[in-house]
Amino acid sequence: MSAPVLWRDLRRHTAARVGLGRVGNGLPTAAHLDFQEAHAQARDAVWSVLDVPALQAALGAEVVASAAPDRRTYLLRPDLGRRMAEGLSLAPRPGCFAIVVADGLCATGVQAQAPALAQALTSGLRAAGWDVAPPVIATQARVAIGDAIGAALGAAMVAVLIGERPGLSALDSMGIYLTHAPRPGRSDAERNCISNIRPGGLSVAEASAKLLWLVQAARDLGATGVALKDEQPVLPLLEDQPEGR
Amino acid sequence: MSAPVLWRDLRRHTAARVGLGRVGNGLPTAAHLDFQEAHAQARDAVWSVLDVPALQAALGAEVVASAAPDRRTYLLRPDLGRRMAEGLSLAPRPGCFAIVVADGLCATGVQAQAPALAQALTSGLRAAGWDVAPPVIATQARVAIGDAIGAALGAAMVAVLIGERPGLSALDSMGIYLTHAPRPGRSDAERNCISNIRPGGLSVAEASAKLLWLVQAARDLGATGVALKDEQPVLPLLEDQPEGR
Amino acid sequence: MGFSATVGGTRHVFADLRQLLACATPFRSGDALAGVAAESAAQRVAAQRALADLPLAHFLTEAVVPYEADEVTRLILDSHDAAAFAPLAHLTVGGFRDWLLGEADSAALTTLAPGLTPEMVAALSKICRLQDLVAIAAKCRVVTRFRNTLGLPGTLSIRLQPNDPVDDPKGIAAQVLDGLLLGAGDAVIGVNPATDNVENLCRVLGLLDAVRDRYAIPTQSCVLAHVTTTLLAMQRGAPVDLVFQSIGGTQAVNESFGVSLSLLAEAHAAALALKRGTLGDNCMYFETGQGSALSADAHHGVDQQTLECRAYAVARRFRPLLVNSVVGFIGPEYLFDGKQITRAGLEDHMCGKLLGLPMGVDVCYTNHAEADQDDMDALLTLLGVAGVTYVMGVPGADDTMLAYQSTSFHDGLYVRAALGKTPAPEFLAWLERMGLADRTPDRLPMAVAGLL
Amino acid sequence: MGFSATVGGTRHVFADLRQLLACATPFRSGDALAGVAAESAAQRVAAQRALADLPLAHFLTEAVVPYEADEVTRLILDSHDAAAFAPLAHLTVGGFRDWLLGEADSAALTTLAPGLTPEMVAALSKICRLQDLVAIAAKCRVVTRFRNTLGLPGTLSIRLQPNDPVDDPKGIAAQVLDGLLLGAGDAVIGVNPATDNVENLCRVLGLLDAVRDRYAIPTQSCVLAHVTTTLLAMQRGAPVDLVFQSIGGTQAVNESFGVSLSLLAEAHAAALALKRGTLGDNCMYFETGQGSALSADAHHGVDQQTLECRAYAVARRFRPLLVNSVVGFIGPEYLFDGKQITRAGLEDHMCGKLLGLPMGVDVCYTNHAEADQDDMDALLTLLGVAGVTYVMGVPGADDTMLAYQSTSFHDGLYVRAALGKTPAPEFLAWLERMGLADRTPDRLPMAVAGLL
Ligand code: B12
Ligand code: B12
Repeated sequence: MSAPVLWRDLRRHTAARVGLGRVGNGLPTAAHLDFQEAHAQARDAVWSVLDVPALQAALGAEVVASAAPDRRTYLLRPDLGRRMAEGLSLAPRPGCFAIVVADGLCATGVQAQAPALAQALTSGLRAAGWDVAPPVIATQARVAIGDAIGAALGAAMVAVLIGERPGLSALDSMGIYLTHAPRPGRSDAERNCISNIRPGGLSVAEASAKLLWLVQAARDLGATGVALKDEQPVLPLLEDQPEGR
Repeated sequence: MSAPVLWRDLRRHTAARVGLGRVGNGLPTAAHLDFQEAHAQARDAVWSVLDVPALQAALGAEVVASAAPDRRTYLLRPDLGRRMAEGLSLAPRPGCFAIVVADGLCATGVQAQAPALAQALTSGLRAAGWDVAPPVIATQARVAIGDAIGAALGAAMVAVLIGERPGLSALDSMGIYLTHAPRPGRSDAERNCISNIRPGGLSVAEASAKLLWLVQAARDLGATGVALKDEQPVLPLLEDQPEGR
Repeated sequence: MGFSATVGGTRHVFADLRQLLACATPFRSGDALAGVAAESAAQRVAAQRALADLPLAHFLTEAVVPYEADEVTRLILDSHDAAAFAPLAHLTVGGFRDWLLGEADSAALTTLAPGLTPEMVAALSKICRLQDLVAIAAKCRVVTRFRNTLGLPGTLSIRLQPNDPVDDPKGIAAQVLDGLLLGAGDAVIGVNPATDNVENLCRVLGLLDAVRDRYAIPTQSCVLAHVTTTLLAMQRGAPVDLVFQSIGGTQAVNESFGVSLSLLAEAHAAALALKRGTLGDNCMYFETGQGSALSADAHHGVDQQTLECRAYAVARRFRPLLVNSVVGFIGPEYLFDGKQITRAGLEDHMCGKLLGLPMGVDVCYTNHAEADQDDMDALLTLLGVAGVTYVMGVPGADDTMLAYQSTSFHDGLYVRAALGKTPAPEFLAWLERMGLADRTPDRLPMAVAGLL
Repeated sequence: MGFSATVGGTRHVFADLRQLLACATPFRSGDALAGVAAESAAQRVAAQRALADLPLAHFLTEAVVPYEADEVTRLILDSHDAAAFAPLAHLTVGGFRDWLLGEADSAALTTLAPGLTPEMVAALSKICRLQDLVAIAAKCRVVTRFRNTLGLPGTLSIRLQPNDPVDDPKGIAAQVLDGLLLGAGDAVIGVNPATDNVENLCRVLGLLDAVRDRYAIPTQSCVLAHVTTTLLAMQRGAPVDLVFQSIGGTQAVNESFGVSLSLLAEAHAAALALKRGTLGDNCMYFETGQGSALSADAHHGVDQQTLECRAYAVARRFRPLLVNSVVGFIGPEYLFDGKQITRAGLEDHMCGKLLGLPMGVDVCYTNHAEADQDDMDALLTLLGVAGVTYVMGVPGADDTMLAYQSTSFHDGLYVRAALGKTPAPEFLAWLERMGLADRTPDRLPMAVAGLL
């Protein structure tokens, strides 16, 4: 690959908004309006809704609603998004591995990626000897709803596949939060996180490989969270890879 | 009266917030908190409501609602505050002088002062040979509702007694807007205004004298508005009056 | 003729320039009230894209208010300076923004001003962020003179606004003293009279002139009565420094204010004839404010910010000493909250400056709006950075007659200190002579005390 | 012990200091979520009045989070410097505000800092307007050093934040170059790693150190992994300039972040031992943000702004090079819109500075909050006037990994130019050497281009 010569050539190496030029100290009009357009779209993405029937068809999953009755309440009341709606229950499955698929702050990425990821995960975990419960779909949900669901199931571990907040350049990002011995009251220090799973970020294959690595390590350690370090060997440096991922 | 010597003595001569002191370039804490308290009260005053039955008892008046269904709508839709609610009608009284008593942006001052003012006005106008219609109370109303009411009555002139927006130092101010040959579509250039009628401002007696002067002049000129100048002789300078009005 | 742009795969079409400008405007309650606001963020961005691509020259061919029906449109088009415009004639609105942020300097902007129309600068502002509004305005230099020099780089002036609910001379005088003690008054000492009574007007004019004269204050006074009342006062020999009038951006709104271009010209001529200015002859003072045309049902379906810019065309015709937008004064039906007031204030300031006006802003809000002192502090500071010519000074920020909150004398001290600004040089020298430049004495300077 | 004040004829009573502080806080969504916000504007003013009358010394006798249950409370009270506090010991909170706006100067504030507790400055901020937050902060001087000098008067520094969704070295490098070309990076070149993988961390640390070394940039680098991961990297010999950690204002929220005072002390000692700083040994970098304790159900019924100040007590223990509030980063459940974000950003900045911290602010918002670029331009400008130590620099304001909008490199140029600020002196000299101080060349300086 040839070294960049022009400032704007930096754009070849990243999806970030580099090489935009400058007018005085300001952003050129074109770049400014691109930003405005992206912002309008990202704002809309917050209101994207999970197509639950489609997901159910793909996952064969149960569905639970959080205690947040609608999107606006969800945004202002994270406490409600962490609880299951009044009166919901799940059939216990002690010792199982639970997979939760949650809309989080943007449904798009979860909709697109959760089925493949859940599948890869399920087969990987089964191969490692886990009893994997059928995925649970959670709507208007926060990360910690996995604690409630995991506890209801009596799960040994729970992986929450959740929509990350939409950014200007990514309306389709998913995160995974892994929690050992889930139960309400777990703190974020007791989870591990894999983030930025999306076409422009981590691939579904990479993410499921990392999650399987973490699950194995968590079983060995008897815990997730700060004490569990991701020591999965990293990929070779990208300069050795073909250009443009 | 002795000349002021200390900066804060300026306060003797005005209700304005003079002589507050200064800390660096800022307002001393006490003055700042006084302001915050006054602001909280003025914000509440916007939501003050006319006690219509009490006013009716005092004025023997008819009541019309504007087309604005509630206070919030009123604040954002001045067009609705200028029209009578759908389906309302008034018995015509061609050539009369109409008095409208309207809440405007704050009901307090109107509630307190409109009865006395309407009374002074009515007797003054009658003495000048006018047929004065019974006052009409208008709720959620703007100044221009007088045009609609005046037209419905077939009035020769209308005086709208209306609540002025509340300020930090005056939650009780009333204005009068006088319009010759009222009908929807009149512009503000075709009215005259008397403002700041309240205990700390113009007295009811002064206001009604001025209004009677303007009505007489308007009848002579055949118009209100920019062409009609207030040439009522002014009071002697206040330095000749006893201190503290 | 129509305009269009595609956003997120959807093509948005705009019937005419009027609609394009309205849809491109950042959201404000007045445009929603008028029914001209964009329906979605996507439509707004589409309008901004289409507007950015529009050649500036187009604004000379399509009027937002018909030429035949409106003397403001005629003024704008008939007085357009094609030679001043020529260097930019090839640019689009977007290119104009880039040029302004980039190479443009103060001298170029001064030369350019008569070549710009209100609609061009309105269009520009709609594709600007707040920081662009600040940065572009900061490049503009507009200097005017009457008895002192306003608008010099590094200065920030204050209108001393000593309003009294009954025009009580002592109440006014006490407020004038308070303001002078706190460094305010270099823009003008300007009273809004409570009544429109002619004799009262003459009395207040006399009072202000006497104070100014007695202490040899290098400033000007004004009583903000209706222009027709001020004309009467001038005929009666009252000491009128500046003629004030509220104006708007269409002939119809001006009619609702009881004024016309010819009436303003008459008043301008009368004030010039008095020759009361010592350093210069800028002798008009205008106020404007988004929403007034809509309030008078005189908006022709044009968005309120474009109309506001058209009011500046009226103002610049008369080489005013001072112009200010009253931005938050009118109410929430036009500018709902602190955010809308802030944006509008900075738009008005930049647009006025680009058109060559000595722009001040009444940084203010009413008690029926969703705003508070924090919003004012923010807007005041931003305007200071943008180089605002002047702001208001009201005792303790509370106008006891107009029933709203504007900036206080203290706010003036704050913003000058925070940004290293000074009053107009002649006024600063006076403050220094009076021992008021750095501090306010607890005991009044005796000469001043004698006034009450 | 209770507190009370009368407003509008009604007596309002507050059970304890915690409730008094919470009710005195300007409205924000997080306090409503926690159920601790004032119920009316009148109750808020009453709380502010009672708070204004409270002696500062009271804060040494009543803790908002129990001493026994919380190591942050113990840190605050045990490390309080009574000698530094003595000159102010007689003041109330209101008197403290008056003194700060009045006679206080930079030197006095520096001496005073160790005598102030977080709760004292939190109380102060609750009775301040925005302009007070600006004016008081502008008097504070906090200077720190590692490989350059941060916080000098007239300077404004930028953290270059080149995040990549997969920590792609080329993606990071391209952003670093972009930032350097636009004058950013004097505060730190700091990457948030996408993963918490230790080997990856070491790789990114190596990359940043290589760039810095190759071009002899007088700055420091940081990878903002969890402190335990950074400790591992140090053990493995990775080139760690600064140790980063997110912290909060209670022991419980810090536990939810997986940290404690002893863990931070261990990391601090490890970083000091590396002796990588050339001009100074400030080697910690902390982030804070209103709402984090509530989010972790670790708030003890205390309002979020008071807790934020308590986080600064944790920070100052370790003499950090940099501290910043992430103000708009977390979401609308804590700070709903531009107005709340603006106020909180200025509160955090002033409070941190008074406590002696080198405060920066991540001027930012998420797409689920009611805010936009205009709000950021306003807050950025206000912080510049307030003398903020540093802000973020993200290409085009869009962090493609953290999914939020912060200030861009261009924003940094804007605010420096608008306010006449410069980068840290050593970094400015470097920019001048590289020909980047005044403009960005279209063609990259070759030495820089070689990096990709
Ligand atoms: C808001 C306001 C304005 C706004 C009105 C726009 C709007 N849509 O609201 C603006 C800034 C445009 C304005 C302009 C002027 N105003 Co004015 N305004 C006020 C203010 C502060 C509040 C009015 C109010 O609350 N009304 C009550 C609400 C409930 O009614 P509304 O229907 O919403 O309000 C209508 C009227 O207030 C009317 N209006 C506003 N000003 C004036 C002035 C006159 C003379 C008339 C007849 C009507 C009028 O406009 C509104 C919309 O139709 C008052 C002072 C006060 N404390 O009341 C001064 C005040 C009424 N205005 C005054 C003046 C002098 C003017 C101007 C003539 C100034 C000038 N030299 O050009 C102009 C032109 C007025 C006109 N002919 O339209 C004076 C009137 C003095 C007098 N006794 O005659 C007052 C008392 C303030 C003052 N002392 O300076 N004004
Ligand atoms: C918001 C946020 C925060 C906020 C969380 C507060 C809150 N109430 O929301 C704050 C600023 C406090 C924060 C702190 C930290 N965060 Co964080 N955070 C994010 C961010 C930007 C968005 C999260 C989101 O949208 N979640 C989805 C919504 C729907 O779920 P939620 O229930 O509302 O969110 C919860 C989780 O996100 C959790 N959380 C936030 N950060 C982290 C980090 C870890 C490791 C875990 C287990 C949980 C967690 O906090 C929320 C409330 O419980 C992500 C990046 C991204 N693009 O997603 C990084 C991210 C998750 N955080 C990250 C890190 C490293 C941290 C810190 C460990 C940094 C540090 N060195 O201290 C700390 C401590 C985290 C902890 N143990 O609590 C990394 C995780 C990397 C990894 N793969 O492990 C991410 C991916 C960003 C990054 N690359 O730097 N964070």
